[in-house]
Amino acid sequence: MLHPVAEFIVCALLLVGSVFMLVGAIGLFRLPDFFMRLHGPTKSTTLGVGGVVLASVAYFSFRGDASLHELLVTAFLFLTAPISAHMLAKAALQRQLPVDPRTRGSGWMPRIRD
Amino acid sequence: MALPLLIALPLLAAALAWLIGTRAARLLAPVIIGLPLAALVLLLSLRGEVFAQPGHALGWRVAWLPALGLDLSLRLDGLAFLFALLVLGVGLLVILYARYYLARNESAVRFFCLLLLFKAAMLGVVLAGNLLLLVVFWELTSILSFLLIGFWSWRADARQGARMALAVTGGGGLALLAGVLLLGHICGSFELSVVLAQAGKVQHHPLYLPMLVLVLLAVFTKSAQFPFSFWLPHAMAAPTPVSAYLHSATMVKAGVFLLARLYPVLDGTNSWFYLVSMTGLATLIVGAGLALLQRDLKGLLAYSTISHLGLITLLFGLDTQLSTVAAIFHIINHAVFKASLFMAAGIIDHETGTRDLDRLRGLARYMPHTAVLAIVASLSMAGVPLFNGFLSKEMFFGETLAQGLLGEFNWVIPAAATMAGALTMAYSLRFIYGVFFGGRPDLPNYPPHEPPRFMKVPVEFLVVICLVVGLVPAYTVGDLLAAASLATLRAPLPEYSLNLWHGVNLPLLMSLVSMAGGATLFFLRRDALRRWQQAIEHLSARRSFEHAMRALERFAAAVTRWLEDGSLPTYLAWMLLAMLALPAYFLADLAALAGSVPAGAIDPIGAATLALLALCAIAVVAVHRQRLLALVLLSGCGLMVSLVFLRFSAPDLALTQISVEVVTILLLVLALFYLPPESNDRANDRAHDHPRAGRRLRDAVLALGGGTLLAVAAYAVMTRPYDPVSTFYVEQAVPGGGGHNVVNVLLVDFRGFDTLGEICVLLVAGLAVQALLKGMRLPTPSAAPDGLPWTSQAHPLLLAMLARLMLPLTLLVAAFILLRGHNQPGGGFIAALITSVALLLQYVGNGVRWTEARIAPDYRAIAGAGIVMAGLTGLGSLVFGYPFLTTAFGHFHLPGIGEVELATAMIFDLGVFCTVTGTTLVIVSHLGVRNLPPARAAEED
Amino acid sequence: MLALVIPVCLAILGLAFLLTLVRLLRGPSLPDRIVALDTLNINAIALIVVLGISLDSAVFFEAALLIAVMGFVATVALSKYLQRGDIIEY
Amino acid sequence: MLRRLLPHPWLSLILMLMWLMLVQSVALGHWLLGAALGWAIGRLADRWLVLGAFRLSRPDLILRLSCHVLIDIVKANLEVAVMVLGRTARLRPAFIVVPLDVEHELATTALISIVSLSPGTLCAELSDDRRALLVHVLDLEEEAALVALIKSRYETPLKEIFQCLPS
Amino acid sequence: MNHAVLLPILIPMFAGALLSAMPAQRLHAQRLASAVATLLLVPVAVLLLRHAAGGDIAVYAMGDWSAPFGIVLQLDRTGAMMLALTALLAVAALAAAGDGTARQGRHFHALFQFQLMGLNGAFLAGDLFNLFVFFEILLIASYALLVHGAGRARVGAGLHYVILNLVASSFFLVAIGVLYGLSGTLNMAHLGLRLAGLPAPDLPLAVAAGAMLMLVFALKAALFPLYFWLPRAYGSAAGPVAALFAIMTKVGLYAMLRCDALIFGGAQGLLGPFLQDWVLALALATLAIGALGALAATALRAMTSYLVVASVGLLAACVSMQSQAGWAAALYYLLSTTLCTAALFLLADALEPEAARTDGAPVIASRLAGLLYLVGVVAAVGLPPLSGFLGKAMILRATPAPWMPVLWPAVLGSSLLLLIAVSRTGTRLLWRLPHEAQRVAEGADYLDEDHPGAARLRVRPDARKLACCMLLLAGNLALTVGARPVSDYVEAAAAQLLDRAAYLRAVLPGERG
Amino acid sequence: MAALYAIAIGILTAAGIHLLLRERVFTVMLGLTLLSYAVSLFLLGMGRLSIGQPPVIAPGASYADPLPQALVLTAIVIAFGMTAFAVVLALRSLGLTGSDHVDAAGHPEAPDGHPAAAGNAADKAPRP
Ligand code: NA
Ligand code: NA
Repeated sequence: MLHPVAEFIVCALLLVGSVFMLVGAIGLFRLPDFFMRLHGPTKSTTLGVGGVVLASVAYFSFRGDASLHELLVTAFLFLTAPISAHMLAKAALQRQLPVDPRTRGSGWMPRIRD
Repeated sequence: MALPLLIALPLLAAALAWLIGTRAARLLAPVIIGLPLAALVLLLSLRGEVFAQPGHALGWRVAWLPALGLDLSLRLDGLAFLFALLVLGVGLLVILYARYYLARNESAVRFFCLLLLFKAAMLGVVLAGNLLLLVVFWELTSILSFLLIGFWSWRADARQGARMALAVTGGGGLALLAGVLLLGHICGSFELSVVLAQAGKVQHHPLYLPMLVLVLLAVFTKSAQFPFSFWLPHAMAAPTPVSAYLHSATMVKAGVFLLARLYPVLDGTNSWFYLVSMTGLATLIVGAGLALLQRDLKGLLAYSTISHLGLITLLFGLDTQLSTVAAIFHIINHAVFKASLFMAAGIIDHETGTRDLDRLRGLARYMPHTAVLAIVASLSMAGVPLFNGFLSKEMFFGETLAQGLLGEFNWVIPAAATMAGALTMAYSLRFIYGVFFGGRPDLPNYPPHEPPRFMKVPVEFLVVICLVVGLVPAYTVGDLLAAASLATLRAPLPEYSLNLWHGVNLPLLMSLVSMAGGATLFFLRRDALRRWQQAIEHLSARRSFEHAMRALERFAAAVTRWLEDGSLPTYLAWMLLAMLALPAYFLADLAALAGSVPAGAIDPIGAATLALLALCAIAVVAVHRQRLLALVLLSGCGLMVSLVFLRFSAPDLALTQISVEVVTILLLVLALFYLPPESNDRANDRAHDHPRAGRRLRDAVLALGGGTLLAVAAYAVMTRPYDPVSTFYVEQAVPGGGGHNVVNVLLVDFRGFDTLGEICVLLVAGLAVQALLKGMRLPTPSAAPDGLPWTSQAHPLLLAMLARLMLPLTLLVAAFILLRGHNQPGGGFIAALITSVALLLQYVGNGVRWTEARIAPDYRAIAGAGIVMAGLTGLGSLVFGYPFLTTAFGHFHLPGIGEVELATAMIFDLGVFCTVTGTTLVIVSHLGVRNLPPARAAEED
Repeated sequence: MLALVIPVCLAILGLAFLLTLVRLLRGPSLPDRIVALDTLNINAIALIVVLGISLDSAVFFEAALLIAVMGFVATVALSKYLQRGDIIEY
Repeated sequence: MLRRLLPHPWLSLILMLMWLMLVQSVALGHWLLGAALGWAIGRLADRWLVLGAFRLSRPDLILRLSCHVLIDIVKANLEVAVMVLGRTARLRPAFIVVPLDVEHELATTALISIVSLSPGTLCAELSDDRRALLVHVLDLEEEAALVALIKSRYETPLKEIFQCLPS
Repeated sequence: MNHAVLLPILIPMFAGALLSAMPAQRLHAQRLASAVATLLLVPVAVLLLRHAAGGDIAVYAMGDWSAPFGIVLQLDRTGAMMLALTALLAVAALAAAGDGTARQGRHFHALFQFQLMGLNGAFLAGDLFNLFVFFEILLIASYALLVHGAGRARVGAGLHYVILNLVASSFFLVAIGVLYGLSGTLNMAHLGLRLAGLPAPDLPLAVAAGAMLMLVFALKAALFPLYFWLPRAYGSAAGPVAALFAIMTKVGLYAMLRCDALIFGGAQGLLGPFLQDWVLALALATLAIGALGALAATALRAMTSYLVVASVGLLAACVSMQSQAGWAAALYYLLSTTLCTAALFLLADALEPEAARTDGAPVIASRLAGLLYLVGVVAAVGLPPLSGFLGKAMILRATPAPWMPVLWPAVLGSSLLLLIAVSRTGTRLLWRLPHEAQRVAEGADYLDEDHPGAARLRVRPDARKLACCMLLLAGNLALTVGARPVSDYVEAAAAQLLDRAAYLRAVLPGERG
Repeated sequence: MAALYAIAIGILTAAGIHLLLRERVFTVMLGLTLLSYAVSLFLLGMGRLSIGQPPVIAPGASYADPLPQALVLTAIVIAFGMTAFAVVLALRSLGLTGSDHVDAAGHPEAPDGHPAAAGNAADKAPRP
């Protein structure tokens, strides 16, 4: 069994991570245009996964076997998430996806009809 | 030993003739005449033995296929002797005759070969002591007859006549096979000597009637009995020697021979009497009538043959013993006069260039010698006294009076016989008068003259026999007839006397009436006959047969087309129907769906993952026309499947699924580029967009049925207890396999052989893909399906740089997964896919040129080497005396480092790694580099 | 505490999955759906790690690592397809 | 000579450390194995990994930049969370153009990654001449301030870290 | 002897792997390697045949893990016979292929070797899942060989063939899964043992899985309604490939025999009702369709494809008899029909040039070709005196009495239709000799009633292909002449197949059956 | 749980079969993939469902049946090779006919709407 403090740390990290996962998903779900939606997951999920991964590191380390390898998951995500986002944004620009009419600096782009 | 020699000599002659060919023409004659002559002499030398005591038979037997009851068993009794004599004797004359009939070139050699082969086959039929062997030779005569009829293969009538004959007689042969098998089944043996002794058993067997019908079917087709007689006139497309030999003297006689052969077991029942006699009677009359209406000389003889075969059949069918003797006697007589008539007809055809009775006239003036011979033979055929035909006809008339088949309508048979006699007289007169008398002929070859001397010798010989037998029958054929009749009846012979003169009696009266009637019919009603003749001219059996065959072919084509409509969905539907419905049918017996194991509590995570999976799958179906979208959703399914694997304790599967998924998506995206946009094709394929209601129903039923079946089966099995062998693997993984990851130990050790096979599948897939891509050119769409242009930037900087950066990191991960696979989830396959993805990312991010300038190993060679490596690892154990693929492992203590485990299974896994990496890269990179500058593409091919 | 928090986390993650799936199914554009797929991958990583904690087992780690290492490749390929059609070029 | 034997010492080191993390062991055998793998993959990468000639300098800057980025990520995550959960109508999305001074490809790559990773901003496009970056901002207060922030907080340290060698 | 069981699998595997690593340009070296590997299979097959003829079942435990835990190969009379047949066929097909076929596309020799590996493995497999793996090897190789040289017809036929087989493979796995889920084992003999001890309420599951398994094999065997892939696939493949494929349908039938006997317990076993009712019906339908298809076919190649279908119908009927006599007849007929249809495919390839294939235009052939055609079709249709007849007669004799009224008319009727078909195709194809036609006085006599306006092509039949065709027909002739030893052998093989106890003794010496 | 698992297999199978019966090669490939997912799950299920018992030997643990997992692994690998081949074969068919209809190459009269003339020519006359 874990020490209560350790358990608290793990729980907190878990909750933070999960909540940020959810926030990312909510962003993806409810933001009005593609570019805004793209912010949700590629951002919040980094911290979301980060939190969960740290929870795992903490949990297994507190259990006795020092465990850092989960950090590699986050490291890889930090490397790859920008590519995904960048490529997707490029694709969206190329496909001329409409943007929210309030978007500044986007006079050259098609608008979402309200 | 003499018996096989009888068959072997003509065979040997055929083989030698084939070898000699046209090279040494002078040797040909001695071979094709000498050897058959030797056979004839051999046969005659056996005469004493066969005739010595009544009912004696010579035998010879060698096992061929005992499992089937088929032995090479030969048997020479009186009946066989008679027929063998006909086959060899007439055969010799026909070959003599044919030497002058045919031009001497290669096809003549082929002709003699076929004729000699036929002779051997026919001897086989008559000498067979085993019924199955008889069937063998029987069908051989059909096949050889086909080849001989079609000898002049450039003639349509020859081809068609040959096919018709084969279809009818070959079909009869199949019936004979069935009949003989039944007979053998009844008797417990196919040996003739055994079968012939079991008449009682056979005739009381419930299978007697089907057996009889099948055998008679063979008899009637072969002997051209009504209604199967139509093929024989068209067999006249054969060269005349063939007609003389096969279609008068021998092959068509095989049918009546079989009647005689099986007479002891088959005769004596009402079925026999009525089936045989009525068929014979109908054939007798129809044949004679049609003979009278022929324009073709050979056609007339052909129908005459049919009629006489009917007569013989009728005699076999009559319920008196003497009728059988008469039948055999008529077989001899008919063979002699008909063969000579055919040869005479051949001479006429040969010398005048026509066989048209309307054009042939007054030939007696030009070829008197031939005329005399033909007239004598015709008179014999007509049953005129002094010639052999008269004697058997008198016996025939006598027996029609003696029989009692039809009760109060008994008079019908003699009356019909008399009428047939009259018709026979009429067509014989037509032959004699029409050809040799009555004015100047109108001929293609004019003026005709006598044929070469030796062409007539066979005819003269036969005609002399007609005369001698006709005058002194008892001294010439008495013994032969007695021996043959004895062998047929297998009982003491009835009283009969072979004399020219029996006094004035009823048969003689019938003869006189029929002769007078026939003469009257011919001389008074010639014009009427001509009208009839014109009327039936358009009734060509050949044409009808061809039409029937065409119709059959059309029907076959229609059925085939209906089933094989070339549509994959149809084929799949058929297949699914079979594969789902039949198992479902048997599964319906399942009493309880759930077994004794309680279904576990619902696991929320598992349930949620499964639900998401199902949702994605349904979504794929819903959007399947939007390809990219469907692909995205499919990828979602793949992810969910890996989560399910993970949830249900299968981490290795999850890893594999994740990696395979990525490569598959790459592959499908590559393919997607070339696929035409859906919108382009819709116009061409309405069914796709608007499937008919029936089809929609079909698809729905199959889909839901398949789903239900698998779900039911899965549930039913999962809720039942079982006792898996896997406990062994869990116990043995560490001590026996040297690894902690049981799945991996299974893959590289317990069931390593499967893995070896599996990487072979992959390598072959790679080879196949490479082979398919050779020379393939696909048009490159210049714009996206929605018409927007592609961007100009081929390799975005961020992607290019990160792809390069990821490579070393990913390789490290691959190494990690490879090396730990034996103890933790992972292994060669997953490591290979990770490596492949890292390399493929270079292709995607930096392009083919950039990548292959830096990494240019031969992926295919790596893949092949992987299998060699894995295979050699397996062979290694052989050196130590262990079976293939036995692994060895050990823990080594290295100073300063600690425990190191080394296992041969790891080398095996490395082989797997190489093959999978090589193959994956071969497949995806080769598909990727399709659209290259031409120079690069040329290298590629 | 952990026994209580983990189900809560799983529920939250489940909700995240659901919302992402809605985006995946609703779109409207293809890039939207690809983003959703990418997010599903990341959600899956989190879920796997939480499962590892809940089952007290390290064997799940590789799955998470593999998704992190390779998951983006599909996203990249799909978005490159949208930009260029051909994903492997000379 | 050393350059040919060990072409990417940093990379090899990182790989070795990664290996130790992966195997979760600090046994001597794994140090050796990790070093071997790091060396081997580094050698391989020398052929494959063409990143352009540069020298990494100022490890302290790398560390500082990393800390900045991490802090920014956490901070902005919270902000973005509020935005996402709040009324979306109040968001002020915008596309802005950030002129670039960095030249090295790797530095540009790193900048794009950082901009995309830090919440609220997302790098949508890089101009063909690599002198300008199109960034989408979720909630933009003032364009100039953000551009300045990006340039000072990220681009300047990156320029210093990646010093181009004269080729 | 011990390790010799491996050779039929390992020789082609190593050869295939090495060939695939060889550069594509070195065709001569490839041909040499391929020929050596293929020829080596002949003495190996003879060795194994001699061993198996003695009657013991050789069992080879892979990796020294004995059954039921490890994968075992088992060599019995039937398997050895199939190996020998494959070796003979392979030699003929490879010789017929020469360089021409190999040049049509890439990797011919490597694919050929893997094809052999898959076939041989399937004949030796004693483990159900291992059988699946070998089926997949032979299938993927067959896909590749089928489309070797590409071309529209081949690719079209190949696509259908591939997709149908992929779906069938899925069902194969489902059936394996259910059997494992019930019995907990994969070794065939052990499966038989375990299924025999299954509680009665669970039996329908095993029967359903068995039926599914049999239907999967029936797809490979091309039984109606699973035969659709065959006519076009065989009709479009390269000749030597089609000749080798003559064994493909037989693998399916072999697997049916093997699994029914060993896993499901033969006549008194689980699949009795399925085989005796359903498979018989499907077999009869197949026979009918084969005969009709042969009648409808216009080219020799297509007709030969349907001859294969018809032979499958007959063989499947034998399989459904589940009796020693029936199976012995099936094995004998299988040898006969495989050799003669393969020979006919080679002949068709020699006679029908690519261009004439679609409409079956007549070609001018040599006398030798005519003789080969005659011998080939006589054997294929089952006319005396060749082994086809002996086989059919054995089948008819083996027919159980209640089936006679159905099976006999079907067999004889289909034979008649086939006879009509082969005589028609033969006369169309081989009986037009214009140099003789010149002898006909009037042109009107020379009616081309079959093909008005058909193109007349002069081709010289490929002597190499004719020679290989002769080799195969000589094999058929040997079956005829040596009918006694061969029938003794198949009789013993069938008896051995049905003797489950012998397999249990050999494979699972420890278990009590 | 078994029931839910079985239902999911059923849904996957049904979806797969439905797609298999479509007429576009790509859709058929999707169907094959879904079907192979269903079969993988089915095989895994034949080893019975267990949670948190991966077959990796550890002290005091109980294990899921490893054999079905090994079978699924082999099946996945084989399916991967087969899918790759089928996809390329479909492309070849497309190159020959210009259509991605599953029956396109079988029908000589298949519409030639797609600009695939170059591909056709290349196939008809393979270069030496
Ligand atoms: Na009689
Ligand atoms: Na490309």
